Amino acid sequence: MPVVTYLEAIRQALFDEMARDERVFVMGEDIGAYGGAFKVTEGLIEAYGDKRVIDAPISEQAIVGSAIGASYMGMRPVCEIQFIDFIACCFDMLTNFAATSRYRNGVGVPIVVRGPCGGGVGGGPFHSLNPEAFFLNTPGLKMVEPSTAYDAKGLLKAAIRDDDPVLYFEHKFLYRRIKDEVPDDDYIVPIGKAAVRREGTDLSIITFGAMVYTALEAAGTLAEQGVEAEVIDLRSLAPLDRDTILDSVAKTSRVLLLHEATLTGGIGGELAAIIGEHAFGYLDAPIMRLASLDAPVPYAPSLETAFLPGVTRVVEAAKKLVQY
Amino acid sequence: MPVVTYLEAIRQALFDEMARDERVFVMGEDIGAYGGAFKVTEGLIEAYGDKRVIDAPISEQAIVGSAIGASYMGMRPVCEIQFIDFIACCFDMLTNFAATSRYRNGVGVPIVVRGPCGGGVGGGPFHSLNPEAFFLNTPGLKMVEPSTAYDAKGLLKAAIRDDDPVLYFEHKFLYRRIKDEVPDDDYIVPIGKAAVRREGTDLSIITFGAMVYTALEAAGTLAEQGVEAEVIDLRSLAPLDRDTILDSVAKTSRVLLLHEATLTGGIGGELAAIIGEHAFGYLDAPIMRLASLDAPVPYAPSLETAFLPGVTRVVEAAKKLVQY
Amino acid sequence: MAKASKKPEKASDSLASNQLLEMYWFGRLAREIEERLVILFRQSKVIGGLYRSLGQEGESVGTAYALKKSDAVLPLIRNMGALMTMGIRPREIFLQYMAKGESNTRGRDLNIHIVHMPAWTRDLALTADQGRPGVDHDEPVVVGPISMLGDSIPVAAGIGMGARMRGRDLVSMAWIGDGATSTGAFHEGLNFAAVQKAPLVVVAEDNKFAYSTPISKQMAIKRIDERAAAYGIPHEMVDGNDILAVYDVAKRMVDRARAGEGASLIGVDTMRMQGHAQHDDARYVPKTLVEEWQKKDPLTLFAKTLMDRGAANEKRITEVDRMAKSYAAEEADAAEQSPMPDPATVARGVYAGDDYAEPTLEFVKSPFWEKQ
Amino acid sequence: MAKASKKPEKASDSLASNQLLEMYWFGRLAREIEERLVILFRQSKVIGGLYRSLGQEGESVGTAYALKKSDAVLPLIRNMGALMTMGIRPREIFLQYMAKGESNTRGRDLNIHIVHMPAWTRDLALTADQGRPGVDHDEPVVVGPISMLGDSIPVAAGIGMGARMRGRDLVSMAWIGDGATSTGAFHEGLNFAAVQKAPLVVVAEDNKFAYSTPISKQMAIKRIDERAAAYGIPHEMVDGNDILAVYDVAKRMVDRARAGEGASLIGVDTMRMQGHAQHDDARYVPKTLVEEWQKKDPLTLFAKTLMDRGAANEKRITEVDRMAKSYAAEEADAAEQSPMPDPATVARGVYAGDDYAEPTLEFVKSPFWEKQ
Ligand SMILES: Cc1ncc(C[n+]2csc(CCOP(=O)(O)OP(=O)(O)O)c2C)c(N)n1
Ligand SMILES: Cc1ncc(C[n+]2csc(CCOP(=O)(O)OP(=O)(O)O)c2C)c(N)n1
Ligand SMILES: [Mg+2]
Ligand SMILES: [Mg+2]
Repeated sequence: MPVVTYLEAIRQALFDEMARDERVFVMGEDIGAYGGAFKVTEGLIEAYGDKRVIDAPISEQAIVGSAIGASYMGMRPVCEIQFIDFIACCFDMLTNFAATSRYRNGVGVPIVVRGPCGGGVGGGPFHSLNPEAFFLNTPGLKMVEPSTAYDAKGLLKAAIRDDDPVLYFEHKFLYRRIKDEVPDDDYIVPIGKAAVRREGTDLSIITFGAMVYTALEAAGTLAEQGVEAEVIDLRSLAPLDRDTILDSVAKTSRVLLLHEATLTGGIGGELAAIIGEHAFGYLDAPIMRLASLDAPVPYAPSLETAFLPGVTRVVEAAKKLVQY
Repeated sequence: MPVVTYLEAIRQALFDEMARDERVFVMGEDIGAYGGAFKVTEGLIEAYGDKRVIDAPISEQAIVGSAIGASYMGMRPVCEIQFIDFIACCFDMLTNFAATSRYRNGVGVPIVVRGPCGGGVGGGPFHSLNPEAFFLNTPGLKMVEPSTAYDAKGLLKAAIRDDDPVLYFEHKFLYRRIKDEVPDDDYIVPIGKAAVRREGTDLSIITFGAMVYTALEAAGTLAEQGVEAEVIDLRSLAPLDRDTILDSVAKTSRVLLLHEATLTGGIGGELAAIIGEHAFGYLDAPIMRLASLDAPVPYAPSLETAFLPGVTRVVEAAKKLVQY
Repeated sequence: MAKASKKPEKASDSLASNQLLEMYWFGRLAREIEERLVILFRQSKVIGGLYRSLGQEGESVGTAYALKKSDAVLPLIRNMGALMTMGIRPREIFLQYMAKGESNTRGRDLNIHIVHMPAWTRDLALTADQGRPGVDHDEPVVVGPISMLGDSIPVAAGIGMGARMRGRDLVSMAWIGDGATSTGAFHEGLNFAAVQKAPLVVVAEDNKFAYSTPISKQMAIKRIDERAAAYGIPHEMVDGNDILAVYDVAKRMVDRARAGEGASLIGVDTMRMQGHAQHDDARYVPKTLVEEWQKKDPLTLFAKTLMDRGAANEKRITEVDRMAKSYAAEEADAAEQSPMPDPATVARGVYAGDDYAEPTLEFVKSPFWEKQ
Repeated sequence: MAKASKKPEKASDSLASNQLLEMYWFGRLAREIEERLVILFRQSKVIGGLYRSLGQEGESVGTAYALKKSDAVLPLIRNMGALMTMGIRPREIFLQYMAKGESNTRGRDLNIHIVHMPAWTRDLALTADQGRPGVDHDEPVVVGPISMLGDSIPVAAGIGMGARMRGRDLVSMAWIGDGATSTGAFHEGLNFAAVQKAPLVVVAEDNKFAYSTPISKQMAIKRIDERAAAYGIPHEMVDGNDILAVYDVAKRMVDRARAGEGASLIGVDTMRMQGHAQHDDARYVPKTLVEEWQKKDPLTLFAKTLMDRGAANEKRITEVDRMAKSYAAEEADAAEQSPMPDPATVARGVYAGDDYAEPTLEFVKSPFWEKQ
């Protein structure tokens, strides 16, 4: 199987889905001739023309709003938000218009809104966001975030074919750093299914996105010290895969929740609540959360490193947990 | 002490603070001659003139953005969002500009953004929102929601005097239904302090806003059946009052988290995580959450009643909890 | 340049008598429905507030009448006339206002958030490989709005763009209040539509107030159509209470949109003749302003035009008025019989695969309708 | 009407030689700073991307020079010239670009997000009962922007409104790219400013591209200043590479703002002479366009004006150029010595009461400055 980058896998999904379904089109800032700020859409306009690859003005509300309208006409728009941070500018359109349409009207909004999220690249407070918790309290939206190239392609294809609005967060740190085997043949990774990235018996590290690699590295270190950590990659943030989560907790009885967004109000809360309510009997220790510090994402590398939850902190937390 | 409504208490706070500090001014849609959609600002323009009571166009981004600018010039703006649902339209301005300014620059943004939240009045999907979870993952913001007239006045005064941006959610169901003793003299209710509304030993119901009354009613019913519920009114949602919360859990060992926003991704998750991590040793039962169903707020009264977490469901959940 | 020797031709000149009567019917029906709603409101049968279009029925009908029945509309809270013109059945309005389970939003959305998506939009959505659907469906798309003002403009632009991508002959028309033109969504949506030459006509209604806010506190321009000057699209101002004048401008704008010439904006000069909603006594509105506009009631003026043009005599008009009143009453009565939504359904249909109920589809033709 | 017998007086006619030289200095300094930044960028000492204003220095200087030193500015990514004009010390720029702990954002905000709040704003914020502060502070307000384009316009409006409420003589000036005028925030902010007659001047820069997007895909108007037609405020288009022409328009707009006549917009016609940032080779820009604008370099043109007006000879200009270059180099070197932020501070100062460090305040005057 060909080995491709995470970024290339996303690009392939767009190419494939546009070939497969003439209703799919893409819209966003600088995605045409320029190929997008990160070159995710490179070559698309040459292949599919400017009627299906639309360079938009700097108007996130218009991009998402017109995507909703086009979806009402049977199209399947894929919107690029140049940096996912700017999704704040169309928060209203997503949470109020897109998310509620099916419930109110029976009229679905099959759009995908995708964009680069996450830190670790010196992007500072407005180019590093992990916005999942902003949207978690809005029924009607789905959210996914792949950590591998395989999932990046398969989840994007699933998102495009989904009949509901899907937010697709791609972690920019992984774009060119992560490579793995990605089939040329058509496949999807279903929304709503987590993956066990490493099996273990002593604790479960539940995470997603770039933090999967932090967790795996920490798990390696822990193994050397005799602690076997299971690493769960959520992949789908809404809906969450309760079965995989609870199965893992039943097995390990200890939970470390790890995410890159800041701690307070992050998705870790939701996970803690689900586990605390539905796996209470299995827990041998408090559920621990580890996340970025409660501050905007700082710019200076010295600060950002201190801000993000790194391997050392994961290892420490895990050890505390198994010693409880 | 005079007995006044929740709404009147808010109005008094605005009057008082404008008298006290010439830097305080209010801005919003229809707040001048009309006195606001709910008449919260009635009489203000007559007392303070249209330079300090500014009727704005339908432009939530402009209202909050210009408040930020004015605060940089030493003013203390209080913005009214006609229905808090429309805060989605200035989500970016709040989370990106207002919340981060102090951290980035050392320049604080002492603004208050207030508006009517909550359901139970047939407002439908866009006039019933409880948006606290949207903002909980943004460091730099504070959030409060009073349940009594006393707190409504005291918290608003505290919010106006606070040097950071405060979101002040007033529950529209309580506006004219709730009345209590409110001093004429100056006082504040400090941000960050919860209140114990009823003492109990068998379980803690942790809640806020209009749900405080649901909880109290349920506690009454439970008491008749021999179950003593403690009812905590959070009042401040960011920051949360960990001490009061954890003290109560230490006492009762059983927790029911109750909020009016929908379940998944709601503030209950954050509470569950804090309690699960820091009071694990005290827990005798799973932490339970009760909230509105995961759907947009429906319009028809028959639906809304089924949607909201009512007294019956609270009583049932509490009984399950004490029987665990 | 020599002076033009004859008046420019107006589209309204070639409207047949039955068409003129039909337009009158739509306007009158809109008013009668709202009158009926006031009664229901007083009986506490309407859920929530009641927002009326009294005095603005003319612009709604005149603009919508320039559309084909297969076009798309995005009405707001004062476009009952447009809804009638597009063929929404009055019963649906009443069902919706009373939050009934058989309404198209099944009692879930606000009373004025009327939606009506014809079956063909569902076909489009469901079948990937069906090729381009035909254009012979005689059913409009009525997009259910949300409360956040301005948001319908980007959506309307997308409707136009999407329909064009699907090869459909469709023009999208969106109404918007003076106040709502101050929103960012309006700006972003209309700018994008202009650049994309989307088949979109925006009708910006200067009805002098946004809730209690006079237009002078909303914008510093005097003519609302100048909002469009920032987008490089044609814009015109028209007397909103002169139905045929409205129709003429709308026809031009709709035709150019259909011909691929892109978006435009019509500014209508009209007046909200009651408070923002029934709870609002509109104390802030100068009496003289109301009196002035009372003389310009669009339906009264149009009745006169009908008679002038020999399309109807007074008797016929009285007859039509009575028809409208009793039709509204019948439809209201029928709607009242409908059950409230079943609480057991409350959490259903948030995501696909759990769509427990398809909306009822039922467009109606006016009694004056002939294949035109 | 009789023909005007003499040319209208221009504000730039009465600029003294030292003022002209000062303007040149600001422009040249801006360019030299950026040249130095390119070197630092290549050495990987700049954190993040590097966005330049090459070719746009003229409009930044010409507009900002129309302000008083005590006014407020909200620059964006291509307004290094405005920052120099307002008295920001080059060292602060370099500190910020290298994310140093002594920068005004203490390494926390993006490199181009320069902020500088004079002590008097802090006084305003802290003292409730101090009465109205005086207006004799000779320090500008430089608002730290955020990345979300457009957001600075409502904030700029609020700065103007807030200052007016505090009884301060202050005009607020905000720059914005062609692309950023498509945002909802721009629309809402400028409309509100227009209604409120806020002392605000917006400078809309048509530099032909927004990242890779040509202006034709951004808006359907040909003249960017027409964006303001929707708000009922004065707007003018000016050749952005003619510093004095820019100054003349800006002076008019600033004066009227100061006189209480409200907001306005200046459209500047200019060209971004490199890619969006250093990583962008700007392949999408037609060669001929670049060549055409190369002939119109604002600093080259202005040097000629200086000589024509006898404000400087060639030797003096070369000298100034050299001064600027070495000043930039010195300041960069000094900044390089500064330590990186202490990781222990990372979570501090999110809320009041934990403000561990006050920003360093240090405005500078140009070497050509005399009390004017
Ligand atoms: C974004 C947003 N802000 C505020 C409101 C509250 N609101 C509802 S209707 C209205 C006035 C609308 O005025 P206008 O657009 O002129 O329409 P009209 O009622 O005059 O037809 C307001 C402020 C809203 N619906 N959406
Ligand atoms: C709301 C928002 N969307 C997208 C971006 C990403 N972005 C940064 S700069 C830029 C182009 C800006 O173009 P323009 O406004 O013309 O300014 P210029 O760079 O030409 O000076 C874009 C799209 C952003 N910063 N903010
Ligand atoms: Mg209006
Ligand atoms: Mg530009």
